[in-house]
Amino acid sequence: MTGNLLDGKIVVPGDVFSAADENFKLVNKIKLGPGLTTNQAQKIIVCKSGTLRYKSPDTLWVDCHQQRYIPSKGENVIGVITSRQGDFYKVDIGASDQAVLNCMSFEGASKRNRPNVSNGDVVFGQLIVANKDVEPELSCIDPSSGKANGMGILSGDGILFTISLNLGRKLLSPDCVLLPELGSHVSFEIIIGLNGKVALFCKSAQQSVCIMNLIKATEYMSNTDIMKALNKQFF
Amino acid sequence: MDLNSSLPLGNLQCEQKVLKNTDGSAMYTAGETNVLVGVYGPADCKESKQDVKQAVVEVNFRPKIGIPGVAEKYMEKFVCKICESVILRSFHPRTAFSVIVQVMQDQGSLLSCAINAVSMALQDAGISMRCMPVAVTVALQKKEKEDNEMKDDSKKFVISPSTKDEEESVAIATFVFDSAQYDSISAYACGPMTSDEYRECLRLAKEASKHIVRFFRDSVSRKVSTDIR
Amino acid sequence: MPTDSRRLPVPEVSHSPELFCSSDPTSLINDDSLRKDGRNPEEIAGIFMQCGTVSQAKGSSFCELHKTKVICSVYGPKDVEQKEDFQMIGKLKCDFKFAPFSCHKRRGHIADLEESELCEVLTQALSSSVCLHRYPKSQIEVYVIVLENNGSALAAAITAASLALADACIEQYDIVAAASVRVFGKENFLRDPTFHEEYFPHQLSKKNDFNNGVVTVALMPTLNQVCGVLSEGCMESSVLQEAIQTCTEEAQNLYAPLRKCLTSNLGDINV
Amino acid sequence: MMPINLLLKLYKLFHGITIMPRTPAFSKLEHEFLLKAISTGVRLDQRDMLEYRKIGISFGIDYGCCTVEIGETKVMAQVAAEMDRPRESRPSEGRLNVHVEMSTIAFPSFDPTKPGELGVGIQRMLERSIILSRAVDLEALCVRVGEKSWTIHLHVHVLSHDGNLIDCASIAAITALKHFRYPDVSVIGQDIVIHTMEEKHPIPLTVHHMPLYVSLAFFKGCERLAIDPTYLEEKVMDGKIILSINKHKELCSLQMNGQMNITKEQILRCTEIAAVRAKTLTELILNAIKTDTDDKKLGKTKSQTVLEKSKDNKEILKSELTVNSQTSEEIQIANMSINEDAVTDDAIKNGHNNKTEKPYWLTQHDRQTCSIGDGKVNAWSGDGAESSLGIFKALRADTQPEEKSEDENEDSEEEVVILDDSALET
Amino acid sequence: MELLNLQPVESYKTFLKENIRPDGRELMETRQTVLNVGSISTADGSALVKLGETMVICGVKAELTIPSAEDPGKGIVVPNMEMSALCSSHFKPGPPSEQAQVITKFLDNLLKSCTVIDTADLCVMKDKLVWVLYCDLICLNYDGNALDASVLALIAALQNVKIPEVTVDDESGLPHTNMEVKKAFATRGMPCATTFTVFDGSHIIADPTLKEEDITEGNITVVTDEHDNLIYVQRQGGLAMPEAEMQKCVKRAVEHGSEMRKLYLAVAS
Repeated sequence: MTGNLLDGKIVVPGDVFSAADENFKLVNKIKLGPGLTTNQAQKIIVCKSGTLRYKSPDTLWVDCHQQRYIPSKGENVIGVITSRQGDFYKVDIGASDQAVLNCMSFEGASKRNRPNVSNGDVVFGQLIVANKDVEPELSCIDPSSGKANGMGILSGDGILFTISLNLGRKLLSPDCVLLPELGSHVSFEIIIGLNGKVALFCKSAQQSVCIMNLIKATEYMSNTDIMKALNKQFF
Repeated sequence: MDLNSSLPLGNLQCEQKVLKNTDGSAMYTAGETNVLVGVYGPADCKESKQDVKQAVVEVNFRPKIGIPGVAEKYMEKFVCKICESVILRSFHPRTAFSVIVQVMQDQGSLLSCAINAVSMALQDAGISMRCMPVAVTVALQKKEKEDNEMKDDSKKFVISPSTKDEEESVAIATFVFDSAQYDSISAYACGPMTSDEYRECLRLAKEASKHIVRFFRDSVSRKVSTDIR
Repeated sequence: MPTDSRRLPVPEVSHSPELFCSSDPTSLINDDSLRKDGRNPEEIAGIFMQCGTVSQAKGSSFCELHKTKVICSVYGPKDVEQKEDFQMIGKLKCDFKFAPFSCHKRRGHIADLEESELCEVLTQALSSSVCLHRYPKSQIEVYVIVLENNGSALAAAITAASLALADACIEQYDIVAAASVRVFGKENFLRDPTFHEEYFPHQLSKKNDFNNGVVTVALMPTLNQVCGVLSEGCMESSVLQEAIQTCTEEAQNLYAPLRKCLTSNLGDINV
Repeated sequence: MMPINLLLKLYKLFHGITIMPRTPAFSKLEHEFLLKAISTGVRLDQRDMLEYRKIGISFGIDYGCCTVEIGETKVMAQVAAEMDRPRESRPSEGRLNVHVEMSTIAFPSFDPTKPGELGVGIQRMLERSIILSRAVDLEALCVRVGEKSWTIHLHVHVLSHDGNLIDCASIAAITALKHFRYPDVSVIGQDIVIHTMEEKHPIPLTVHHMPLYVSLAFFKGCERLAIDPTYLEEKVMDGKIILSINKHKELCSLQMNGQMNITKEQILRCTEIAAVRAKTLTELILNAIKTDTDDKKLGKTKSQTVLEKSKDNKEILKSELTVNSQTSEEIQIANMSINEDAVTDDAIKNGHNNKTEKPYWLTQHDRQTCSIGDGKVNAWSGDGAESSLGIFKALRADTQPEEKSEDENEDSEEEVVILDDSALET
Repeated sequence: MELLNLQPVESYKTFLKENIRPDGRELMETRQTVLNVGSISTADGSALVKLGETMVICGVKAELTIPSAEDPGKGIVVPNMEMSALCSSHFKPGPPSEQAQVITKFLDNLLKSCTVIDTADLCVMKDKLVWVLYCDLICLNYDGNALDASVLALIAALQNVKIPEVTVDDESGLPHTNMEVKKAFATRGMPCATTFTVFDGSHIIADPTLKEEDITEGNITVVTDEHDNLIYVQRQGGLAMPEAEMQKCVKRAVEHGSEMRKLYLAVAS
């Protein structure tokens, strides 16, 4: 596919390429992900710096090392409850607005049986409303099954820390070797929110701290580097 | 026209993600001038300042010695207008972008250094931009006496002048271009010059800005080169 | 004078050149019983009034009383800024400022005591004329700048402000006209004093006559009610009475030009 | 010139409210984990309890400009001199003013228009440690008694806040003062001539001694002690002892913040630790200044960074502490945390050894959730088994993993679909 | 006209189609400019400028002071712009707004770069006594483009300045002023500012009104002097613009500048 030529290209804001360009003879449908926009002349304009990514058949986006989370519908995120307003909790998910979480949006919650949630609790949920004009809304019920599906309040001896959005996506990507490799040596539970927040549960605090620092260190590592680093740790 | 073409911009250095708590930051060094910029955004914004159509940009310019005064306000406004025009503000209504510019060392060409630093910090924060602003300062100096024999009123152009160059010059101009088309976004020129001299300054600045954009691009590739493919 | 970071730095101290020249003559009245500017003591100064000077404002006016120039604009009624100020009657906010170049000595940017005092008198005079009960939960802003002060600045300011309020269609019981007089001994009432007469040192009068001062009276002419008095200096009560009487008369005389100014403006709109 | 303090006051009065982003919320999870980890002698950055973070000192081109980094905490100090009148109460002395500038650049909740409690605290503490301990010879700054003297302004800019600001600020302040040179002055009759840097060599300030702050944080009912706390550690600590001490073991200031009940022995213990620390820091600073002066002599105008991680700090501390060994409880605690060297990378190895032979690979449950290893009681078997952690209840592992969230949206029909992160809504 | 308030951008576009602006001007046409000097007798120099409805007054007060240590032989000129709450509902009472500060700094930069007044002329006695000229500008009515009006007012007021003669007594070292004898300064150059703004990224309009400022982006201010040199160019933000457009502005600024200079000359005589 000719689109592959663009894959991996490093772009900075302001770069322009046209759908009609020589190296971009795609079918007439193109989907643009984050970091790309168009102007009136149907040219594609880059608006974030990073690596251009292409995915067959027709999707393009820019991978960028961003810190600030921008809510997107359907994404699973980890947030911290900051306050309660009537039937709603305010949740800090690291975006510009705090997300709202209805207390009915927990599995098994009813008017009578409210979940036991207090400020500072960590919640794992899915964004069911994410729009630039209104505050995002979070839900701990999977809309497809109506079940919690793992979402809800997180508790236990875990640690919560923040990584860059890109690293979060990288860890979740099937191409990344870090978590599988790590998992073959140590046992731990990890929940990665797409907002760059990570909850990690380990047997001991020492292990947690080690794994956390290892994950943080892989931001700019390639798979080979990761393997090297892991080998150094374990052998 | 004199132009020390081998090293027109001095030493350029840029380090990104230098501050822990900001969304994006950059320490930018051009020659001996050094500026640190931190960016937050799109962040929450007080209701009184919100704009329902587009994001608000606020710039805070902090001098090294003393408290910010009118001169800093002028710089703030200048940088703020540039940010407003490059950031795709309509993507993030009701939010705010906060840019803090801390002067670490001023050895001339402060304004252009600050703008380039802001450009890198915005880029580091992954803020959606129409293009990257790139700034170049050019000073216009009277030729020294030896050169006088050629023409009386011919002038010497110095790109990225140092403090000393700035003191000796008759006029200083700072141009801001967009990184894609090299069209002008902002300009600041102070001191008497003819239209032709102005155009010449602009031409030189445009040439120099291409070097800087190349530098920007290099920095970005260095940063992201390790992304897994 | 303290500067702040929002203005350019200025020298810490500087002196008016007048400080270094020979002193002024010592009397207010020449030998031919005329005043320094050639007027009779009873002679008033000509007044020029104009409405709608500031097009951006709801209402505005410009007043020139001999050389004294006052500009005034009115904004509102608008919502109160702070919730604590929420009241069932309207709030009148006045701001009175001498331009830095308006007086013989340069004035600072930050309001001094004289300015705040005059502002207070202005607010008092206007609040009795404006129908504040008609503007609940809102505030009316009156801004006055004295561009040149050649005496009687307060009187000019009050008249101008009332005119501007009328121009802004703010309901008032009556228009307010103000006039001032310089009392100089028992028998001398100098109408519409100049800067020199107004600020002339008090102790330089005849030794056995302590009557000395400046009286400003704000009057609502049709109602014939006084809504503000400011008297400076010391004088016998009978002299003060007479001074107030003189001012009242003079203010009453302002009614006709004020009316004319306002109606001519209306005529313009109708045409 | 206006007195700068008055200017500052006016500035603060008149400057508008600036935009300050929200501070990230602090969760119970973090709070509890931190305390638990510290009680077992583990810190998030894998330091020992009595280990300092990496310290970097760099200088600018100007005299008296110094940037100090402790981990991710960063402070810049700049010293400037101004010809002024001496105070009437002290006609034969110059003045030293400390200004602490905190802007949003360092931390979202820092208001650039007012220093806030933390900023005022740092300013007071610097004044106490540097001015009140007479670290700088102010009499030398007097040019003519009662008429002319130098006023030294020490501007401290907080650039990044990750805990322990005061240590960082005090190192930056002292280094900048030590590095600073002010112009030479000649008094000829009535006239005072200020020489430029080119005419005459500028003069350094007379710094009698170098008081440095060392902060020690207490946790868990004052049972645990950690030096150089990070931002998160400061959030969960009971309180801290902040000591200003010089290398001659002279205590210049001592302050306790927070709610702590500590014994006299514990305070003495802290003082000893701080004294050791101050000594190494002083050497580090002097070394850095020397390197810089050498570089400048060689004509290198580039600001050089002197980075030094006091590696042997731990050893020094240990040896010093054993020399003065007392049998107080606190020493044991201190020594204990030093000896807990087990808290290193091989902790992971231990975990490795404990686990079952069969390697578990990454299980991706849906796009955003994955799990590895056995965890606790069979948490993700998907058979409704109750997890002791209560998180992965009935997690399905059937969704095919997708690389990108942005990749969905297949139903769009337009030729070009803008899917920006903000506009993304299906 | 009602539409202009409700849907400013759309209705403005329909006007621009006809190449005319709502107030009847062409795109590059400036408003009527009125200059009056010397009307404030208490000031040592004064000027009132009316640019359409925008009105700016400048009064210069000359005072004596001790020079700064760095420049003992030079006087001081301090401009200060006030956009008081009186002139528009955009502003609040209190210290100068951000816009006023930016104009203040603009004027300061301008004075420094083009030396309208040689500060050495303001020296009475080196290191002892110099004049300080406080140039206070007050915007009395703000209907856009305060910058052009304030440049005009400032320069005209400075040209209008007459300061009393000062002699310094040799023995006592005290100055003595003679208020009867006043002399004017030699002012050099007559800079003149022209401001443009860009509507919709394509239409450049000169001398915007307040309403036009609200719906446009990126102010361009060009200051020219009597030799048609550029003294000051300031372009704040806005969309990227090709250089040819900028040259158009420069050309128009030169033209406009030479018209305005006739005003200076007319009042100077």
